Amino acid sequence: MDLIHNLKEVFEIDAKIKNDFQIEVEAKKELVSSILLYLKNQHGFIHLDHMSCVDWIEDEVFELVYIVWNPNTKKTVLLHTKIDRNKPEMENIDTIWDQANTYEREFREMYGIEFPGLVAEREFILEGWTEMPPMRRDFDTKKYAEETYATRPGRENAEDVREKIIKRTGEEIPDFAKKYSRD
Amino acid sequence: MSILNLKGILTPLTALKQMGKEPHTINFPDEQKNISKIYRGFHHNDLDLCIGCGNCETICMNDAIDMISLAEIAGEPGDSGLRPRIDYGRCCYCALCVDVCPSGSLNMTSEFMKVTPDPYDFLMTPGKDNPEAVDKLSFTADMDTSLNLFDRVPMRELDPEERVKSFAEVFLGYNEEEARIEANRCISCGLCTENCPVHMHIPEYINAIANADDEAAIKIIYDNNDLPEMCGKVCTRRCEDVCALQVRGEAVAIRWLKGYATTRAENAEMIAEIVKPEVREPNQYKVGIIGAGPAGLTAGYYLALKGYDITIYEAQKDPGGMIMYGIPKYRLPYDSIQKQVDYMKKMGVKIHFNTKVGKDISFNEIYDNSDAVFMGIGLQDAWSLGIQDEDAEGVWSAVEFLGKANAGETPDIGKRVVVVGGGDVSIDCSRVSKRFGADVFQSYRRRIQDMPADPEEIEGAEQEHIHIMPQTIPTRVIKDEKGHVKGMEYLKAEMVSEGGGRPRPVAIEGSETIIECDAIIAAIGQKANYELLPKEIADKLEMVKDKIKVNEDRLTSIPKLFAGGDAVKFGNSDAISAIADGYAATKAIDKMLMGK
Amino acid sequence: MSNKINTIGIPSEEEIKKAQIDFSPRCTAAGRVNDKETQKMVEYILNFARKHSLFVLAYGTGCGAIEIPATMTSRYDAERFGIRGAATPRQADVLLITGYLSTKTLKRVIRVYEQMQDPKYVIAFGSCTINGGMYFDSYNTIKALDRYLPVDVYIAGCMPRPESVIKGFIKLQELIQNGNAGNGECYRDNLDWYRTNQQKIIKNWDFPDEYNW
Amino acid sequence: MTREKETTLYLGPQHPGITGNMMIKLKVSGDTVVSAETHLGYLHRAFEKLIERRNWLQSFTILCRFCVPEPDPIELSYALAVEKLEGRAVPERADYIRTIVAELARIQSFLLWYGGQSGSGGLYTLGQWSVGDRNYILDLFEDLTGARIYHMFMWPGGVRRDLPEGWVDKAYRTMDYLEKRLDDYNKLLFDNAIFQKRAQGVGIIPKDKALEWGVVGPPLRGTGIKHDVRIDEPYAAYDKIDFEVPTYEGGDVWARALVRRDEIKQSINIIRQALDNMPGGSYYNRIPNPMKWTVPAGNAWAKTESVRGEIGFYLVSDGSNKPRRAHLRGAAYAHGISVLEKILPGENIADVSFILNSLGVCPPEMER
Amino acid sequence: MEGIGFKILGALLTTILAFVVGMFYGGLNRKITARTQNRVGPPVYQNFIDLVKLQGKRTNIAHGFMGHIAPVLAIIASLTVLMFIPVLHDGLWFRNLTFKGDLIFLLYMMVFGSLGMALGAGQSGNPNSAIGVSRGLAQMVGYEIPFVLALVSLMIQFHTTSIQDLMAYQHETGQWIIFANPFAFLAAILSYLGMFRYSPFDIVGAPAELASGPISEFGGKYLGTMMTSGSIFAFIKLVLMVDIFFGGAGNFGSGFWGVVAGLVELVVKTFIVYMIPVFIGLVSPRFRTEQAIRFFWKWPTAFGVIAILWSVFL
Repeated sequence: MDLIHNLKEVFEIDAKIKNDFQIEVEAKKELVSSILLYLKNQHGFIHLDHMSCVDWIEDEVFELVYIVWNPNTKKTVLLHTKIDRNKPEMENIDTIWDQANTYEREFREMYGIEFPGLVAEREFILEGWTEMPPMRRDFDTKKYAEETYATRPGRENAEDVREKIIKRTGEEIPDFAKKYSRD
Repeated sequence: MSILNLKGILTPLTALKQMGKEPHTINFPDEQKNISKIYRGFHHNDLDLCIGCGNCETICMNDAIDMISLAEIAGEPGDSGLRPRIDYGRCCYCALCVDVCPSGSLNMTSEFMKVTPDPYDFLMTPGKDNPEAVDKLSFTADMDTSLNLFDRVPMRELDPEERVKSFAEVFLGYNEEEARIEANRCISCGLCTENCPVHMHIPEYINAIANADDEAAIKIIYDNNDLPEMCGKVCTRRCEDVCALQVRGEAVAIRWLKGYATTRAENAEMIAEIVKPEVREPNQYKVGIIGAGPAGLTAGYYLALKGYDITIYEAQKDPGGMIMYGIPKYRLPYDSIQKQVDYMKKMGVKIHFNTKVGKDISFNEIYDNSDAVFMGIGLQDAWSLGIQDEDAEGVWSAVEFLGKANAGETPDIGKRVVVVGGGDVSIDCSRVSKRFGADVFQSYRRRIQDMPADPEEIEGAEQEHIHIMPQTIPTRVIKDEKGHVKGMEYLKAEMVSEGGGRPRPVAIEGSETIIECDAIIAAIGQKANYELLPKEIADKLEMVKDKIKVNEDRLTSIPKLFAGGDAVKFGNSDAISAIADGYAATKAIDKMLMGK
Repeated sequence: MSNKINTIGIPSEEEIKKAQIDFSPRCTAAGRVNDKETQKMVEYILNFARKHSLFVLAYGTGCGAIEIPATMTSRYDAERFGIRGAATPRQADVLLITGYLSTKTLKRVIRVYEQMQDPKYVIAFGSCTINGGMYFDSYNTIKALDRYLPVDVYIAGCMPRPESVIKGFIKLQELIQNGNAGNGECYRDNLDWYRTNQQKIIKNWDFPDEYNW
Repeated sequence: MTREKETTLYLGPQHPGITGNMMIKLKVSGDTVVSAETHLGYLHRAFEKLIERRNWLQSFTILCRFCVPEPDPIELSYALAVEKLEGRAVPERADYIRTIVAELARIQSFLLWYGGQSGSGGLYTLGQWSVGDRNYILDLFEDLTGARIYHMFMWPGGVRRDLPEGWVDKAYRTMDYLEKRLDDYNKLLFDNAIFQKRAQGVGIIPKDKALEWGVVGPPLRGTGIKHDVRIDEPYAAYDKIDFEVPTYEGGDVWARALVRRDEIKQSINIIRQALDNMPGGSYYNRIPNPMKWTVPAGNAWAKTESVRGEIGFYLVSDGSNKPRRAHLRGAAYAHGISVLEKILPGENIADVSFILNSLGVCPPEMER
Repeated sequence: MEGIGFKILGALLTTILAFVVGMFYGGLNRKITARTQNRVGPPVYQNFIDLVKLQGKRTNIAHGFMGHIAPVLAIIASLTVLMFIPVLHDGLWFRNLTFKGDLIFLLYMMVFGSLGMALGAGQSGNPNSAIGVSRGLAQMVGYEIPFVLALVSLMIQFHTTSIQDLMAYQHETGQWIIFANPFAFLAAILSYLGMFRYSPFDIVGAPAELASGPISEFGGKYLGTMMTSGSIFAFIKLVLMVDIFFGGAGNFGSGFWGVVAGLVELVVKTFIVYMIPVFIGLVSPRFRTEQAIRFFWKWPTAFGVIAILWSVFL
């Protein structure tokens, strides 16, 4: 409670209590590193639990989540921020926590988010990858897999239950109904 | 640490004592450990129990399951004829397919070993390729562990004491939450569509309801059923008989869900706005339709959408035919039909009420002025009981009785009523009689479980304290001196099963019993009345027994005369079949006239 | 519903068979059985030794590797069959592909396979090697192993139990005794075909040109 | 000291000393590591991408493949996260069964660790014993869940099947047997002068840096910091069970080994307590039809304690029937990369594999 | 009796004996290890099958000239040393060149084999091999010192460098040197642990660290040859130990039955000696290189020095 109050005084943020252990904070991209530093130095959130990235393709943003933990009060802060999906760039925080470096490398590779000042090999998990960053939502992994890798033949005589019954009954499913068909 | 850690050197040497012990090794393959009782190995499928719903295929996120046709299995309603084949090059042995199998036919066995140099050898049709594995079933899903939701959301209904007092609707219908939960139970296999005479898009509209998209559901429903609200209340719902969940549990309440969705559209304008059907440009063809029953209305509506000039001739003053006059209002309120007919009228269907063909207008006039004629005249005349003194006063036919009741009149039936019959109509008669304050006895020749009526209706009747007298055969009507019914004599019957067929009631000699009553309602079926047809046509018209013979297109033996509904011999005699007839005739007429 | 092609009808069995044969050259019977009568005895003895002395390369390529310790340790003790670990590919006879292969691993596996000395055997574990398994739609794992390496024995399971693994070895022993295992020569003969497939998915191809180096 | 010529040594991906399919690029000078660099990607299967294509229940079968040596905490984390999102209650019996499964998983993973730690030190006998005895735990799993490794047992709403008949007795017997065997193990490993020599003072994680570096689990407790998710943010039935969290000072391989030695005893203790106090009732709070199951929009962060440390699941739902994003924080995520790269320089190459094992580096959960 | 044919026959017999016993001991080791590890283990003849298999490999890759030479050097070294070891005291058939050999010569020759391997490994370009070789040489430096000290103490004590003479002394006095100079035995047996390269001194081919060390790049028949050489060396080391400290074997005359009895004695004695490194190897983790060297320079060296003092002052 105090923490939220305190944070709100110092920064321009949205914050709410998520549950007994967790506090959710929403902040602007520019504030993130200073909030993290503040949390780390002033409030004892010295443990970076996790960093995550969510692709909200409809809103054209990436949501970055920083999860920090305070070993004394056992509280967790989830810090959310949104960055532009078309020109994704985020401040590098591996000066605050070293292991952020790994996360950032991963996001750079998987989402194409640039972290200016990040010192690391560009290739991290993938090798020789030339497509768009694969964790982006518009990357169709199944399509890519089907095009790239051969699927073993032998199963082409499969039939669809619905179609089989339609063949027997002569039912005609209108187009507007098809989106509610199974798969 | 000390310079010489003697303990640290000597203690580990105690490990050497293991040398003298028996090895822990299981000498595989000579001996084998017992495999767990619920081990998840290869699958086994009980091919007879399996209904080919494909739910296993759907849940499998690995695309490991294909549904394939097997030579020895032909499909039938309630069985797609397909059986799962599993690609063990995909399977991850998660057994989700077992947990979602509605029939419980697909199980896993404790067989897990397959070693081969041939990578194409990992396709297996469980049950066909490993029939012996039936003895090794291990991971199975019973009713408790299955992921299927076998219990239907109960339908709220009026209290029996309360409902016999008026003609208020008995079933209150699902509310939104109940409908969502119930719709979520559906596994979208589509087996039901085969048993539906109209082949409605059941999985699609249920999915739409589950996704809280009621408008889409209404639109999908109206695609091939123009009287869905009626169906949502009183359909014989043969779809539910073949529901995949019905094998082990309760079928999805398809009827109630349809009812829920359609009642969301409160009036004809709303229906029109939501459905917004594709209406073709008007063309020059005229189609005459005799009878505004479900068959006639359906044909009229869909032909109107296709741009034909439609005229419906109806003898009564209200549309709907049997659904209007034959179904009690506590099941199907008047507004319900009226709303849908209003909507159809908006779509260009013209209905001439109080126009009896053969009297007010001749059949030939319609036939000659139209490019096609559809005849949905239904069955008007009741079968008589065929027993002594049945012409006595106070012996009713069901049609007559229900017609009066639905017209708002109060038939004079006295205090004790005997209803003869076991179909839906007879139950309707009983329950209507009850609502008129009578004490009702229902006589049926066979056992209760043999009754063709909807079990739900029978249950409702029992709740309303209608005395069902199974295994009774009426033999005589007893009338008093004024010629009014005083009672009925009947024989008790026993069920004799001959040659493995359906058990037949045989009267027990000397078991004559007399039941006193003020009225007898005979609800043992109806027959058609073809008086409207001119003689030359009636002669040419081919019949099967006493029904009109039609082909698949519902075309009779007379050119451009189509027929549907109860009066034709095609499918069952119920409203949804009539709609199916109307819909099929629509397509045939369209094909005939537009040449496509 | 990727594998349901109902628009063009259901293919017949022959069409499927043909597609399968086109799909992969099946190096299953490439063992070099010497025809000379005098050599037969020698070959028999060698095959006997080969089948009873299988050095397994310690390379856990995927999740199936978790059952390898169980197979090799006291409960199942694969050493009864002369199966033991080998630390480097040069010393190994058997390459276990324990499940899925990511493209990055595939590159290393190919190298490892080529470093092994003939006769060499490949055992493929689990669903993933057969038809992609649960990663059939993953962008980073291969789906059918025999497109890239010749495989001697497939073991069903996800992952295969130690019993299955041992059964796989027993099957391999059977094949070795009959001279039907060991596809190193077949691989070399069809190197172009394999290379084409491999290069299709390994983007930064930096292998030496010659086969055995 | 004059600088010797540096050699580059690739530890892995094909190497007997690596704990999974990964590679550590070591620059060595003589026998001393000058710098280390972790290379990943050999096990990348794009799980998180695949989960986005699968619905809430289908995803659950993928989860156990995240980390092979100990799949259950990941399942549990996911289940907890989904339950948090949905507000779904779990029956008490399910909580207890979950606790037992989680602890059994811990024990089997510890037994595997015994094998790894001693094997990387050249003591193969212990590995043969412990990995062999691990089968007894796997037998328990097999009877309970139907599979040895990939249990797919703890799904949202509870567990998949109830305890089978006779299982509880079998579990008690197994625990008794294991306790007896643990003495043998400890005599061979912890009393061993050579092991003591090898393990002490090797791979030190400084206490004041540990939390900041992202160290979790036994490695953290090996530095003397008492942090365990089971106590800090209790889940399943841990708040109803009495147990201790051992800590040792030193931060070296030896301290981590001691922590694990004591923890396996605590696990046995927890399982016994859970079996003793097993409540009756339902084991499963039914989920809706899996194909149409939607979860309210929102995000959830749920942690569990695995053998290697805390495993967190960050789960985002957009209200549809598929997760929007499921991001696993593997316990070894920091251990295997940033921590390893910090503590390896200066160590002997003989100890690299030793340290890897003691940190519990598990590549599949690092790259997913 | 002294014909050249007889000599060749004797040499052949010695080689076969060494090979068979060495390989069998390898198999026994695996079996005993397995039983201690609660499992069944391979058949005792497993090593022979392995060898046949390795020799039956159809392709064999060698890296450069030294790759070919190294196994040859190793086998030559082992056979040469074998020729100079008195297998049986009275066994004329196994006498070979023993009259010419002495301890100092043996010391040199035993290093020779390792050196060949080192050269071959160096050329393979595998860093694991290179590190393994450097470790091996370091370890050799470690264990050679106490071993040499032990042998030197014996030379001082008995004023001879000939093994034959040592055996004769034990035979005549009936007192085994293990009792005559126990500290020399301690120093020697501890350095033996290093020579056998079982745990805790298996740092050369430590799998978890260096794959398999120097032999990483050897496969097929090269590996098979290395294995053979290793087995013969193992036999040599055991026989040498038995000869020096346990009175040797074969004191039952030179008749057929005497030789058979001698061979039985040899097998029993070598087996007992062999069990020492095997048992210790079973229960010990591996030392780090510098720990191993420190160990050798601590206790065994101390024992060696004591042995020399013992021999000088007693």
